[in-house]
Amino acid sequence: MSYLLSATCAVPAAGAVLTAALPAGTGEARRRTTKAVALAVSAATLGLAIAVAAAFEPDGPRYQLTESYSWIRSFGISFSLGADGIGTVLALLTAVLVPLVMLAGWHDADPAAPEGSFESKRRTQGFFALILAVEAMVLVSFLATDVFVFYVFFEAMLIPMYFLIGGFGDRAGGPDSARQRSYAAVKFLLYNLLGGLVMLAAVIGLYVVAGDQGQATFSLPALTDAISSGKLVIDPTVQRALFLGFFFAFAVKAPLWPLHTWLPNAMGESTAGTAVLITAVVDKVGTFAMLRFCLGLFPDASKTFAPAILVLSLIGIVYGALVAIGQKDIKRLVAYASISHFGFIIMGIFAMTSQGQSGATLYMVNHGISTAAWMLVAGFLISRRGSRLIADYGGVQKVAPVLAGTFLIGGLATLSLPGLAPFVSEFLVLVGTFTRYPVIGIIATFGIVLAALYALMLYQRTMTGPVKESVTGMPDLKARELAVVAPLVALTLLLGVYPQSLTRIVNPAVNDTLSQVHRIDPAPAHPVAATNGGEQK
Amino acid sequence: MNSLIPLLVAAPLAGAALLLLGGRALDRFGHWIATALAALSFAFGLALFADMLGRDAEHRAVVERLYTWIPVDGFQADISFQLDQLSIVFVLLITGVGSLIHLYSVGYMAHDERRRRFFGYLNLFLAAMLILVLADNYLLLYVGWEGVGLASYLLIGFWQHKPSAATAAKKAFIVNRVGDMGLSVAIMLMFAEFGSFAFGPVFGAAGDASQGKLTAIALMLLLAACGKSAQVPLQSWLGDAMEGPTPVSALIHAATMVTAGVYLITRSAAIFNLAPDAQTAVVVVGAVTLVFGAIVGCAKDDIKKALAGSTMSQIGYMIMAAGLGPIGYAFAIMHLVTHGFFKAGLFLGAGSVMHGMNDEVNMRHYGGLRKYMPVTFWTFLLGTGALIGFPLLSGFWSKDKIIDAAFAKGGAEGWILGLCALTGAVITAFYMTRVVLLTFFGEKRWQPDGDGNLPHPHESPKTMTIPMIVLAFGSVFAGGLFTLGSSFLNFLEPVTGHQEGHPPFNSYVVSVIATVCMLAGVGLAYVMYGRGPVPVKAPVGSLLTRAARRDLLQDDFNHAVLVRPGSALAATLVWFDSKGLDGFVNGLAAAIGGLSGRLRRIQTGYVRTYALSMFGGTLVLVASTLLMRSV
Amino acid sequence: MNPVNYLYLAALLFTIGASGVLIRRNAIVLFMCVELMLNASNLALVTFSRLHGNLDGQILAFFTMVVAAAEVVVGLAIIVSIFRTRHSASVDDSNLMKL
Amino acid sequence: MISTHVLAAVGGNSPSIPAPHIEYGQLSPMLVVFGAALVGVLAEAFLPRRLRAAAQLGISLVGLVGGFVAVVVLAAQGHASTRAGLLAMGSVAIDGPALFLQGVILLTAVLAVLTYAEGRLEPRINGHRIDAFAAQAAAVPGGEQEREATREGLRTTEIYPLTLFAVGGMLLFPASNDLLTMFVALEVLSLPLYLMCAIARRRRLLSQEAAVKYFLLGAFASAFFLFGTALVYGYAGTLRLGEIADVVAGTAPVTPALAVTTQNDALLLIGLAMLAVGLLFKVGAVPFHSWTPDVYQGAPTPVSGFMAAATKTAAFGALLRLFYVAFPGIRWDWRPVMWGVAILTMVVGSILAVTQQDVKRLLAYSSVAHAGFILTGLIATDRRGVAAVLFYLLAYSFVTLGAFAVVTLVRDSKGEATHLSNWAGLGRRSPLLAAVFALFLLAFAGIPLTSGFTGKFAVFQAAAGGGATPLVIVGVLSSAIAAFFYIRVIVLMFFSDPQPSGPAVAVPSTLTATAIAFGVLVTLGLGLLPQYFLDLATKASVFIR
Repeated sequence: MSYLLSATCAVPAAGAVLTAALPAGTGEARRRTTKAVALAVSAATLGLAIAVAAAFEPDGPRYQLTESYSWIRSFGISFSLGADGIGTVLALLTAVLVPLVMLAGWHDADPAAPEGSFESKRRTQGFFALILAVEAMVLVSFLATDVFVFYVFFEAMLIPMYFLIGGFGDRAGGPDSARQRSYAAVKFLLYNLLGGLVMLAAVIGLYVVAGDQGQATFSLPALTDAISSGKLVIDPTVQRALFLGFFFAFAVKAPLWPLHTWLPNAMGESTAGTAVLITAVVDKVGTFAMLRFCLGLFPDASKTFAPAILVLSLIGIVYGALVAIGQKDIKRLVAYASISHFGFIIMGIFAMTSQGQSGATLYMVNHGISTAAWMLVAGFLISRRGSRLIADYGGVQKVAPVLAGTFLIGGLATLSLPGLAPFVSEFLVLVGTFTRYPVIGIIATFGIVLAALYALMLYQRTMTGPVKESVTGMPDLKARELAVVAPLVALTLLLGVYPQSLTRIVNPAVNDTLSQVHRIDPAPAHPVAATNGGEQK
Repeated sequence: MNSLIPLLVAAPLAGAALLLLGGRALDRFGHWIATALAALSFAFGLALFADMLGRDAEHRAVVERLYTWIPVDGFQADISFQLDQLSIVFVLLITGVGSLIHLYSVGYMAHDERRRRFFGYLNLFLAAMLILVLADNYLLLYVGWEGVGLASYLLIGFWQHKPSAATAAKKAFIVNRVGDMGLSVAIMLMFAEFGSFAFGPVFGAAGDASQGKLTAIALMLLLAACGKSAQVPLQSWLGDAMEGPTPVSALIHAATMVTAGVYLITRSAAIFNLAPDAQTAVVVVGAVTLVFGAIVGCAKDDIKKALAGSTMSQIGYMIMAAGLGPIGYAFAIMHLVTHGFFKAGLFLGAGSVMHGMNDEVNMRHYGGLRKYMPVTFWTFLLGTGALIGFPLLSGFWSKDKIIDAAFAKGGAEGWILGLCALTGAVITAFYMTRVVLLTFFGEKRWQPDGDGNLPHPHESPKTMTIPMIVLAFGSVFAGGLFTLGSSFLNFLEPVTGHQEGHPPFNSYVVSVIATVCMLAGVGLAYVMYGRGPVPVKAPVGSLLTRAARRDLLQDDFNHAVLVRPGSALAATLVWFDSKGLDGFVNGLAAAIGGLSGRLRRIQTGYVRTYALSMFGGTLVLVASTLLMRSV
Repeated sequence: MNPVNYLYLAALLFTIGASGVLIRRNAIVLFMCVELMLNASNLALVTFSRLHGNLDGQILAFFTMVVAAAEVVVGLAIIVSIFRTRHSASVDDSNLMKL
Repeated sequence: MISTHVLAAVGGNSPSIPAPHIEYGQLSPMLVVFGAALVGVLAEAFLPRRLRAAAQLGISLVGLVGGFVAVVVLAAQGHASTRAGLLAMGSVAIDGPALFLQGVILLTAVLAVLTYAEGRLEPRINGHRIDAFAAQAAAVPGGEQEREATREGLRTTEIYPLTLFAVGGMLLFPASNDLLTMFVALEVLSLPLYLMCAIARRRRLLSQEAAVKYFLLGAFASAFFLFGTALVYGYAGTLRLGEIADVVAGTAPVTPALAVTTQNDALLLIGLAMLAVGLLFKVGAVPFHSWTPDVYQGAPTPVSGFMAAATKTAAFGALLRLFYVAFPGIRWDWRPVMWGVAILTMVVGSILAVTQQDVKRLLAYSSVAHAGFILTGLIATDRRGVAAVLFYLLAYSFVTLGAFAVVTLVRDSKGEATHLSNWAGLGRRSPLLAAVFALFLLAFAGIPLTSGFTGKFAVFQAAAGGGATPLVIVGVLSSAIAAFFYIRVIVLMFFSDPQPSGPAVAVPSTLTATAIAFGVLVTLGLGLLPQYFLDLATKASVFIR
């Protein structure tokens, strides 16, 4: 048994404890030690995640590097980890983004108030420890092969996330920003907790149903095997109820229209780094879980509900984009853009075609990277001027061309420009949806026009035009900030022109998922004889 | 030799990367690197062309496959280039004209502090455009398709500090996106139908598909073409795109990018040929735009916008020709190439005029410039002659063929199209003569610029005039050269196929009629603008004139039908999101709070109330226990 | 006499006691009403004991008396102390804590 | 012994009453605690005042720890499983659930007693350390006598023996195997509690009010319990739980009287309902919960913590035994009713807590909601249900005790600052304490990796397994509502600005610190590695009959 996966999860967890325990104090030196330790831990985690990806064999079994430790025998729970293609790439995404988020938020947790005030002396330690805690829990969620373990960490990650949102803002809000922020944090937590509790009922239901048929286990591979081999037969009505229980939680987290209203608040009020954690990492657990748990455990119910979910995701795509167009606040705009993107991801998953699901998985990664770039640069911009309002900016490209340039690249990635990573995934999702549901696929295509609208409108209003007085003298990106953005931009380009590096890992897992739901891709009406598109010379 | 094909793209791409990522160190000579790389690409193109000519017609098309781009079960997208006769024509046009315009820009942008970036964008454009025409499948074509859109966006909005430029750039991108949507749907349709979207397989299997599917695919391709080529109804962006620096207008919005729609339709001939309904739509779009653009061109006082109207109109010709099917494809491409020469030349001339006139664009503020900038005048005049189809100049050959083909369509349809084309020819002659008269003839109507300085027109530097002269050569000779022994036609035939049209009358008759029409237009313009003084301030004009000045109300239409309802919808949804959905959630929370507040009142603090609730509870408990038994 | 009548009586007493708790204000009276309920139970226990012919009910009745006595001790202590504070034995005066 | 002789002398052929056989060893947990209580009374009477506090603490701890050791030894000897049995002539059952709950009660009592003895929170008076209890409980609040007692630094050390008596009752309550013993245990645990409520040092009016309310309502509830006992006795002709079950099941030998009374099911059903009322009152189930907020708020905070933890445990033990041993045969009658009670308890408890402004009242309503959650486990009517309830009680007891212990530390000049507005910004002033309280709140809310989650999972899983799926759904929904107010407190502590004249956090002695630390330990332990305790609960989930 290899210990690679548990190490990958344990390192950030231990790092969180360590960081939290570092000596308190508001002195610059103390703070710097804290940050360095946290960054080092996240870098080590990245190293481990890369090792996992390297050790993963695309042609091997679905779950690799598996580990299992007995945890709660009474309920058939073991702490089981295993990497499949989908989980591996998402774990990698998480590990990549966390150090960058830390670097971007390097000064976000510096005390705002003068020394000796009520401001906590452990603010910096707390901030970085919370980020590491989130990372650890997210990694476990991506790598867990036990439904219960997944559930536990899926829920538990809300708590550090909640403190990150509520405790650390971007200092750009109005006079009642503290109130707004705690409202956002509570809303985030309650929404997700409600989702999680509903899922808890379904998890219990699953256990009871499985237990009645002699499969009292939470092991995902065991359950899916039992289901596909017919050893475990869940009554259709029960299956639908359980599916909805699981799906509700994931749809809140993802978030799917109309359960999305917590996201703009949470992303708007928190720091840019936290917003990235939310939208690029934590929310991905929701879509990831739809793919792995909803489809794997409840294949028939998934098929039953797929059309309805597709319609909701379609609404989300168009609605998110339209509302983004109407936003006055930069970060809220990004949030609504994300809602639109999550519509695409969910659509890809429930189209139940290999293109759709591979596309959705890539989409999770690509959206994570591109939104991180877009949002973090927006954060840099906001931190310079101290305002989130679009109207407070104008002509930034003149004074800070690099900032403006990277912001534009983020925007272009968001609107899925070919050549950049999101295009690949978005197109795969659209094609995958279209082959099974042509009308939905076509309507979703409108999303690409709307995306161009909100992304370019934001760029135009903030970056172009005459230089506003309020932005004169605004410094361009600093070295630290460049170090954050550069890897993201590079990845966006790399995965745009060479997505194979991911598809190779992802495809087998997607095919396995599709076989679990007994779905095969719709065959072309008039297939090209013998040679397919790739082979002709 | 085939390995040169990727290098065609790589050279300008490397230039773009170098210039955009490289620091200020490159400011001093970056533009020369870019120009050299463009020229290098042209040289590769020539070498490949020579190589191609060395093979017989059946073996001229080659495919160079680099790697599999997106491999998902059943969905294989390759990075793979196909160089055939059609592609090489475009490659040469793009890199040739592109190199010239790079050279021109060296002079034109000499004083712009962000010149390095400008050249980076230009190189980026070249790379994207080459991907577009070299792709061997629709998805890669789509990459180039949007890539040129990006470059266009960046270049139109190059002077970002001007709000009008930024707005125009965004508008161009978004209108283009609407067209791109068509292309993506077309690809999806192909994939669903054929399981592939590579040219070879799709064209090979096209015959199996149903008429309806093919029509749908073709119409979606047409939508894409309309966006990129500024055809009605997606034409509105082109006029605004003139906000970009003039070399951009010459390269992107006259010679190359805007003709991509024609390329797309011609490339997809195998599909269009099987979808006559879609072909009719193509022809209609082309004919309408042809007249539409010409009318707009007549009314504009802005020299670049007048030329933009002309571009629209000329592409209308090409689209129409492409819509005619095998009788028209080759002529569409031929006109495209000659148009590339003379329209680029005209734009460069306009840029040269502006360069000498303190960036003034209003032709009513020009006048009598032929003495001050002779090279510009002569090259411009030759370009005009070519455009209006002056006998023996380039446009004469290519446009005549199209008019010919239109009549050859036969029946009422043929007549309508032919007459449209002839009307277009009259108007073209009219507005181009108007441009020449207003700019180079008559009295000086120069106006002081913002700082109160009167312009001191002068001839432009060599870097600018040389490209103009080269293009003027093209404008004069290209058409004749292509027509000689139908060389162009024969060259393209393996790709586009050809079918000889049979117009109702001899093609010499058509030439004569077209020439007469052209002369009528020239004469009309002379009567209106050549004989008397031209008012500095535009007269109010007729209803049509006023509408034409506003681009025939296209913006007003879009605004009323799309933009305003769209932003109202966005605003409504924002309201709905915060008050409706979020309001519901908050309302639910408030309701629970309210319920809590109300329920709290039963906790009165009085022991006896508590006792009562216990007593009541006991009664209920007892009663329900009994009830359970009796049920 | 039919023992069932005693049961009716017990039930009646119990109800009277319970009603008293609900109606009366004086803490002492309230408490007496509770005692009445306990004694009603005792009556029922004794009756049933007789009915079943075993002693369990009677024994419980004895225990109840002891418990009631203990309850009185505790209860009076509390009531008296609160009476000394408030100079009132009305239970309605004690409602500082509510909602 | 004497009575035997007397009876024998009176009538030669009257049935002789056999000398009761008492298994002292197996009853030792209770005996030790009751013994310690008596020693405590003696100490109160004879020891000089200055020694009393320390001595009482020592006696209590010895008694409670001794009791706990006895429980552990009994369990180790197998009295929880194979050697479980009925003792003291069948009136006491020592079996798995009994020993498990006795262990929980004793441990919580130990921690509670530690918080009683906390002397560092109040400012010293004349060099005397004082605690949370009235200087002289009998003195009129605000009167001269009280001032004098306060000046002298007096302490109500009677609290210790009272607690020991209550604990004794609590130990007996879940172990009582007949209705008589159960009634007596109920009273033995209740009466000291009534008094303990009344002796807060601060806010004595509230304290007395709490006592009078608790007493009157408690007595009222006892009356119902007793009348229920009478009716059930009338039906079954016996007070033994096991024998009642036999009669209900129709397996008991039919006597003529039984033949008559068992015709009348109303006797049984009404009796059962009234018994349930008495016990549901103790666990604080709606609609018998109204005393909970007032009493928890008014009572001295350490006592509130003790009550909330130990009383609930004991009462649920009794409830379990009553339903599982005496009335399993008519579960189709009581289950639907208990469904209703459980739903009502969860929903009303959660909703009412939403708008509370006082932290102690908040915890009280939260305890009501938790009673509802535990009831869902009870309804499962199988071993899993029992095990789940046992585990939940273990988890809940320590969280709630810890939470109340934290409340004692947040103080201003008027004593504990229980109004929530005073808690604003606590997280910034004393992050550690706020973090601990937040942990307890999260455990209450049932967030994974805390004991609260494991407990909730266990009861819901048992309920779902027992076919009570709707209950589970109501349960998770009310958990969501409940989460709302726990989170509200966390928001207040961490994200609100502190009031300038807000309360300070007193630094406790090791006593309270131990109690809190133990609470944290159990909360995390049962959240992260619950297997051992789940096994324990499962092993202990069989009732002896």
